[in-house]
Amino acid sequence: MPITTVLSPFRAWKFLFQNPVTVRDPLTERPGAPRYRGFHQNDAEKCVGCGTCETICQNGAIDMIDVGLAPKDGDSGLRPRIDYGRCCWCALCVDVCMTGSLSMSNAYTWTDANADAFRFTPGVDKKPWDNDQLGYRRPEGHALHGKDRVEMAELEPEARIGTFDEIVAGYDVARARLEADRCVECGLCVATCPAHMAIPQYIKAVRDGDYERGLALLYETNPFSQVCGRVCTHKCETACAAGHEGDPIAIRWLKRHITDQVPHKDYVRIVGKPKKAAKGEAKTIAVVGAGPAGLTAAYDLARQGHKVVVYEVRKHPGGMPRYGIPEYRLPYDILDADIDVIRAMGVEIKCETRVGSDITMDELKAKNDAVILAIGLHLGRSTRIPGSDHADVRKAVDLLRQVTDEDPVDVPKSLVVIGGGNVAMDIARTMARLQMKAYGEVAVTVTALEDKAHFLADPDEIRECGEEGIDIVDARGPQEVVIDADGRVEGLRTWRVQSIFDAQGRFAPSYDESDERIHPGDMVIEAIGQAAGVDMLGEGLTEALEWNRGRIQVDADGRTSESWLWAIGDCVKGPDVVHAVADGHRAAKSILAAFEGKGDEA
Amino acid sequence: MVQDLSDRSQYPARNRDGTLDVDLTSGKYLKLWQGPNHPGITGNMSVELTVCGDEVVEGKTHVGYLHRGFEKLMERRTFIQCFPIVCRICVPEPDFNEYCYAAAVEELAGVEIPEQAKWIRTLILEMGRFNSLMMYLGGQSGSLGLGVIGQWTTYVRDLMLDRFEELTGARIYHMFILPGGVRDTLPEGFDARMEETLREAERTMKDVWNVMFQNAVFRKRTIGVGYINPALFDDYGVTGPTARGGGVAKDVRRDQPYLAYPDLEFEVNVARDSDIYSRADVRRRDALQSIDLIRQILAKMPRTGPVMAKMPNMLHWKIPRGETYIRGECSRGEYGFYVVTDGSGYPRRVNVRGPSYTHAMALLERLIVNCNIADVAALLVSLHTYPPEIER
Amino acid sequence: MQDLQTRLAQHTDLGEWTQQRADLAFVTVAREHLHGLLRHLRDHEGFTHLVLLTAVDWLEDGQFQLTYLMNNRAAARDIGVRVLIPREGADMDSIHDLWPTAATYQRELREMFGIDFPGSPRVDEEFILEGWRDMPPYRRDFDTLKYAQEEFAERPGRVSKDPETHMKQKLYPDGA
Amino acid sequence: MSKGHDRLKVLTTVGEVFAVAIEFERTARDFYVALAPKVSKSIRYLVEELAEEEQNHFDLFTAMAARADMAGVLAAEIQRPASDRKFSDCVHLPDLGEHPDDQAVLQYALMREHAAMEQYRALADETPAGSLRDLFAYLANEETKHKNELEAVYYDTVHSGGV
Repeated sequence: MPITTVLSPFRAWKFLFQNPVTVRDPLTERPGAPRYRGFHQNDAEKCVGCGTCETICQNGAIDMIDVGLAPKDGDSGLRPRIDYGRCCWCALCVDVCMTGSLSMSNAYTWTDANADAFRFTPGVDKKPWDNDQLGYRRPEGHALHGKDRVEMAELEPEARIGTFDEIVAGYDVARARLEADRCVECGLCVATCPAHMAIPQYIKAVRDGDYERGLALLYETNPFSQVCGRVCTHKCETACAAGHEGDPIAIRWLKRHITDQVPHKDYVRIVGKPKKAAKGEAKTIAVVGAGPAGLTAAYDLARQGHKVVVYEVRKHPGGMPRYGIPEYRLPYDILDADIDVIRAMGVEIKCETRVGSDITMDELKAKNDAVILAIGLHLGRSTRIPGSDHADVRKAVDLLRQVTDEDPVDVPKSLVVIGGGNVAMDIARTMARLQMKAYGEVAVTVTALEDKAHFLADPDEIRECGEEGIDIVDARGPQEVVIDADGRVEGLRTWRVQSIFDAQGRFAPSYDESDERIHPGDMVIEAIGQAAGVDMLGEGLTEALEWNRGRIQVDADGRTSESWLWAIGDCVKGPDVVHAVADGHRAAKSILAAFEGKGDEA
Repeated sequence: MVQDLSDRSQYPARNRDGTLDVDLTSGKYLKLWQGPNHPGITGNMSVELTVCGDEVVEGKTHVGYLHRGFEKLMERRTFIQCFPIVCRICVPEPDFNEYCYAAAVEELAGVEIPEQAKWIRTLILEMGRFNSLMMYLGGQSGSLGLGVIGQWTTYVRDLMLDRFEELTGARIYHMFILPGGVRDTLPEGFDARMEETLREAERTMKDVWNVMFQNAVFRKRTIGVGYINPALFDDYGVTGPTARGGGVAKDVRRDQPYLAYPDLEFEVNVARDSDIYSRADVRRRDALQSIDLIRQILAKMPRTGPVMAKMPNMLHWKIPRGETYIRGECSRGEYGFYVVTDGSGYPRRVNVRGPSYTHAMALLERLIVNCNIADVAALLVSLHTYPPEIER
Repeated sequence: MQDLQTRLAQHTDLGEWTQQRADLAFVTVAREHLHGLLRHLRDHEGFTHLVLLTAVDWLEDGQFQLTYLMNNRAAARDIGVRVLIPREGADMDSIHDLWPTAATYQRELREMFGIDFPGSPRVDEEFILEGWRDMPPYRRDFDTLKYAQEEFAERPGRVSKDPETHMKQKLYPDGA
Repeated sequence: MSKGHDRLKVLTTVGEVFAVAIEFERTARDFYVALAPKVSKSIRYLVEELAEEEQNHFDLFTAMAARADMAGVLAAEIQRPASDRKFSDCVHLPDLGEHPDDQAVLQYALMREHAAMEQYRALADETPAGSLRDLFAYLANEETKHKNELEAVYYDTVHSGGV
C-alpha cells in the first residue's frame, strides 16, 4: 500500500470548516419547483364533473361526489374528491381533464393528525394552496385525447347550389372510428339529449365496429335515428365535455354513420319484432299527425302490440322533417326508411285525411282508447307590416311544402326573406337552388331582426348560406313591403335595429329610423315564426281543454286535461325533432301506464 | 459451464438432492440472517447464511419483502394507466422503467417519438444513472464503515433531484416519460443550474476519489475481494459494470444504441480485476461519464419541435397483437421490458428484466461461499442490487 | 436475420418466425426441439447471453407460452424462442444445464405460473411468495382485484357516482 | 325639440290629464273584458291578462285622484304635451274583427301602451322637479315596463317557432 493511501483520506478534514448544506426546515422555506406536482387545485366553476379524472386514475384515488351542486346541461354537478392515501401524483388526471379545471399546486408539505383530512374535494374544500400560481399545469399542446374533430366530406358550394343533392357525405368507417375514439364516455350528453339516447354506448359501438349493436341502441330511444343523424339540433354536442378545450364529438354524424353502415333490409331484424299483446289486451290508439312526435308514440305503442292508426293531412308522412327540411339536408328516402321501420311495427298511416273535416275529434275519441295530438306548427306567421297581404308576399312554410309536394312554384328573379332562423335559411337556400336552375344565378337577400351574434339559425346554416351566394343582412326591422305603381312587389323597406334585446335579454327592439334601406326583390318571404293550426279541434273541445299561454296545457307526459287526449311535439313544445321524439316516448309510456291502470282511467 | 473452483473439502457434504448436510446441533455450523433490516443490505432483502466460524458455507437470497406484483397489476391497467406504476419497480433508478415501457408500447403501436423527446429521455436516463451511482458509492463505502461518503454522495444526488424536480415536477418517481414522448420541454434556465450541479458533483467526486478510492482501508478490503471469474458472466447473465469490472466491455448504449446515444461520444469504461474495487471504479468512472454525457446532451439537443407524438385517445388506446423486448443500459447493467400485447387495451404480459435478478440471486449465492461474514455486505453491494426489481 | 433463419431451418423444425425489428426476431418451436436449439444458438450462433425466460398465459387457448430470449452481443441481435405448452399440468424441460441462472427463472415460473421444471435446482423452494396457498398468482385466472377485496378492507366512507347515472337520477329519474 | 313642437303646446290642468287617463284605462278594460269571450280559448289568457292590467291602472288612478292631498296638485296648470292627441285617440275603440287572433290583440295592446308611455314621459319632461314630476315619471315607467313585457310576449308568440 502506498503511503498516499493512508494520508489521502485525511483530506476529509476540510469539511470541518465548511457550512452545512442542509436546509433548516421549517425555518427556511423551500417551495416546490414551479412544475412541482403537489396537492391538487380544481376550479370548481370550470369543472363540469365529467369524471374523466376518475376514469384515468389507476390508483382509484378519485371519487366523483355530490357536493350539492345541481346538475345542469353539460355539468353533472359532481366534483372529484381525492384520497391522498392512494394518489401517486402522476397527474394523469390533470393531463386528461376535459376543461382544464384541474391542476396541481407546488405545495407539498402538510401535516395533520387526522388521516381523513387527506381526503378532500379540491376547489370545494378550501385549502391554503387553492390560489397558488405555481405548480403543475398541463403543458401547452399536451393532451391525452384528440381535440380536433375529424373532418366530414361535403359538397363544395359550386357543386351543390344547382341541385338538391345531400350536402354532407357522412363519415367513412376509418374517419368515424377516429372521431369516436375522441369520446371519453363521460355521458354528460345523455341528460341533455331530449330522448336520452345512449350516446356513449353507441359511440363505443362505432369504435368497436359493432354497427348492429349501435343500431339496436339507437332504436331503443329513437325511431328517427336516420333523420336525427342528419338534422338533429344536437344539443348533446353543446354539453359535450370535449367541447371545452377542443371540438365537441360529432355525435350527430356518428349516429348517422351507424345508420349508414347497416343495410336498410336489416333494420327490422335488428330492431326486433313487436310484442304480441295478450288476447283482448290490445288497445287502439289514434294519432293525429305523422311527424316525429306522433310516429314515435305510434312506434312505441305498436311495439307493445297495440293497434295504432296515424292520420295525416298531407300526401306523405313525416311532418316537418319532410315538409320543412329541404332535401339537400335530409333526403326523402332517408325519412322514408325510418318510417318504413315504424310501419313494419304494424303502425297504419292514413295520409290525406284531415282530422276536423274527414273525421272529427269526437269520432276519434269514440273509436279509440286514446288519442294523440301531434299536429306540429304548420301555420306561418306574418309580420303584418303594410303590404304584407300582397299575393307575392309568401310564407316560408307554405312555399317549402309546395316544393316538397312538387307543386309548381313561380320562382322570382330576386327575393327577400324576413327571418333569422333555420326556416329562413331553409327557404332562402331552397329558393336559391330554384333560381339557379331557372336563371343560372342567385339573388336572395335574408333580412333578420337579430344581429348575427344572436341568430337563431345554426352557425353551419349561416355559413353555408354565405357560401351559396345568399346575402344575409342582419339587424334589419321590416317596415313595409314596397309595391310599385303597377301593384308589383318592389322590395322590402327596413330600419336598422339598434338593439333587439334589453339588458335582461328580453325582446325590446329599438330602431334607427335614419338608417332606412330598401332591399329589392320581386317576392318577399316571411319566415319569422309558426303557429299550430288548432282550429281542427273544434269549438267544443277547444273550450273543454285547459290551455297554457296559447298552447294546450299538458302534464309532463303530454296528457291534456281531457284524460283520453295527449298532445305532443312542436304544437306544445316548440320546434325540434329530437324533442318531438322524446315527447312521443313520454306520451306512449304514459298511455301504456294508463292502460295498465297505473295512471288515470283513459 | 464453469466448474465450482472453490475447495469444498472442509465443508459439509451434499445430500443426494443437492442440499447441504448441515447439522446445526453439532455446534459446527450456525445460521445467520443478514437482513431484511441490515446496514449492509441495499433494500428489503435478506441473505440466509450458513457459517462455519466466520466463513460462509452457504448463502440463500430471500426476497419478497416488498413484492407488489407489478407485472400482474399491469395486466389490469390500460396502457396509459401502467405509466405511473412502472417507475415504482425500481426506487433509486426509476426512469429506466418509464423508458423501456414507453419504448416497448410505442414500438408495438408503431409510434415514432419526436426528436426532442429522444434527447430529453436520454438526459433523464443519464441523470438517473448518476443518481443511482451516487447511491451505490455511498452504499459501497458504507458497507465498509466509511459512512461519510454516503453523506457526500447523497448531497449531490439531492442536487440532481432538484434538477429532476424542476424538469419533471417530482423528485423520486418522475413519471415524465409518457408513451409518445415526454411531458414537457426543459424549463427556463435549466442548463445553467444543471451546470452548477455538475460542477458540484465533480468537486464531490474528487473528494470521493481521495477519501474512498485512495483510502488504504477501502483498498485493502476490496482489492482482490469478491472476485467473479469472467467465464461465469454468460452462465449467470452478468451485465453492466459488474461485467465491465471484469474486462468485458458490455454496454447496451454502445452495443445496441438507442435514443440519442448514437450522437454522443463516450468510451465504455472497463477494469480488469473483476473484484469489488474494479467494479466500484468502473461505476465511479460511469458517474463521471454521466456528467460528461449530460453536458453533451444539453449542448447538442434540439430545443424546438414537439415533445409528444400525435397519439390516439389514451382512454381507448388498443395495441395490435405482438411482442417485443426493449433493453437499455442502466447503472447496474441490462434493463429490459418484454411486453406482449393481444390487441386489447391492456398489456397481455409485461416482464421486467432487471440486472439485480441475475446478480443477486444465482450469482450471489455462488460467490458468497467461502466469503468472510465481514465481506458479505461489501460483496452484495458490489453487485449493485436493488431488490424491488427482483420481485417486481 | 434472414441468414440466421435459413441456417436454423436446416436442422430444426421452425414454427412461426416473427421479425419484430431488424435486430430482434421471435421463433416458435416444439418443446422437444427447444433444448437442442438453445444449445445450438449458444454454441454455434453466438447467442451466449440468456436475457430472460418467462411465460405468457394464453388462457383462452389453454396454453402457456414460454419465451427464451437470447442475445448475441457481437452481432448485436436477439432471438426470442417461443414454446407453447398445455396449461393443464404444465411442465417443461429445465435448461439450468445450459445456463445455471435459468434455475432462478424456472423457480419463479414454478411459483408464479405453476409450471414445473423437473430437475431444476431448488425449483420447489418458495421464492417470493413465502406462505402462499392460493393458485399461482400470475395465471390469468387469478383475479387480483377479487383477491384484494377479500384480503384487505376498503377504506370506509368512499363512494363515487357515475355522472350519467347521477344526472339521470336528479334530472329524469323515470327515464323520460 | 323643434320650434313647431313648442307652438303646439297649450295649457291644461293635472286634473284634466288625470281624467283622460282614467277614461283611457277604463275604456281599454271594458274593451278587453268584452273581447274575452269572443276570442278562442287558446288565446283568451292574453285578453284576460290585459283586462286585469288595465283594471290595476284604473284603480291606481282613481285612488290617486280621490286622495285629499291631491286637490292642489290636480288644479295645477301644466303644458299639454304634443303626444296628447295620440293618447286621446286611444280612448276610441278599434275594430279587431269578430275573432281577432293573438297577434292582432297584441299589436293593438302594444300600440296603446306605447302611446301611454310617451304621454306620461312627455308630461314628466314638461313638469318642474317635484312630487308631480315624480308621479308622471313613475307612471311613464309603469307603462314602459308593461310595454316591454308585451313586446317579449309578442316576440315569443309571433317569432318563436322560426328556429
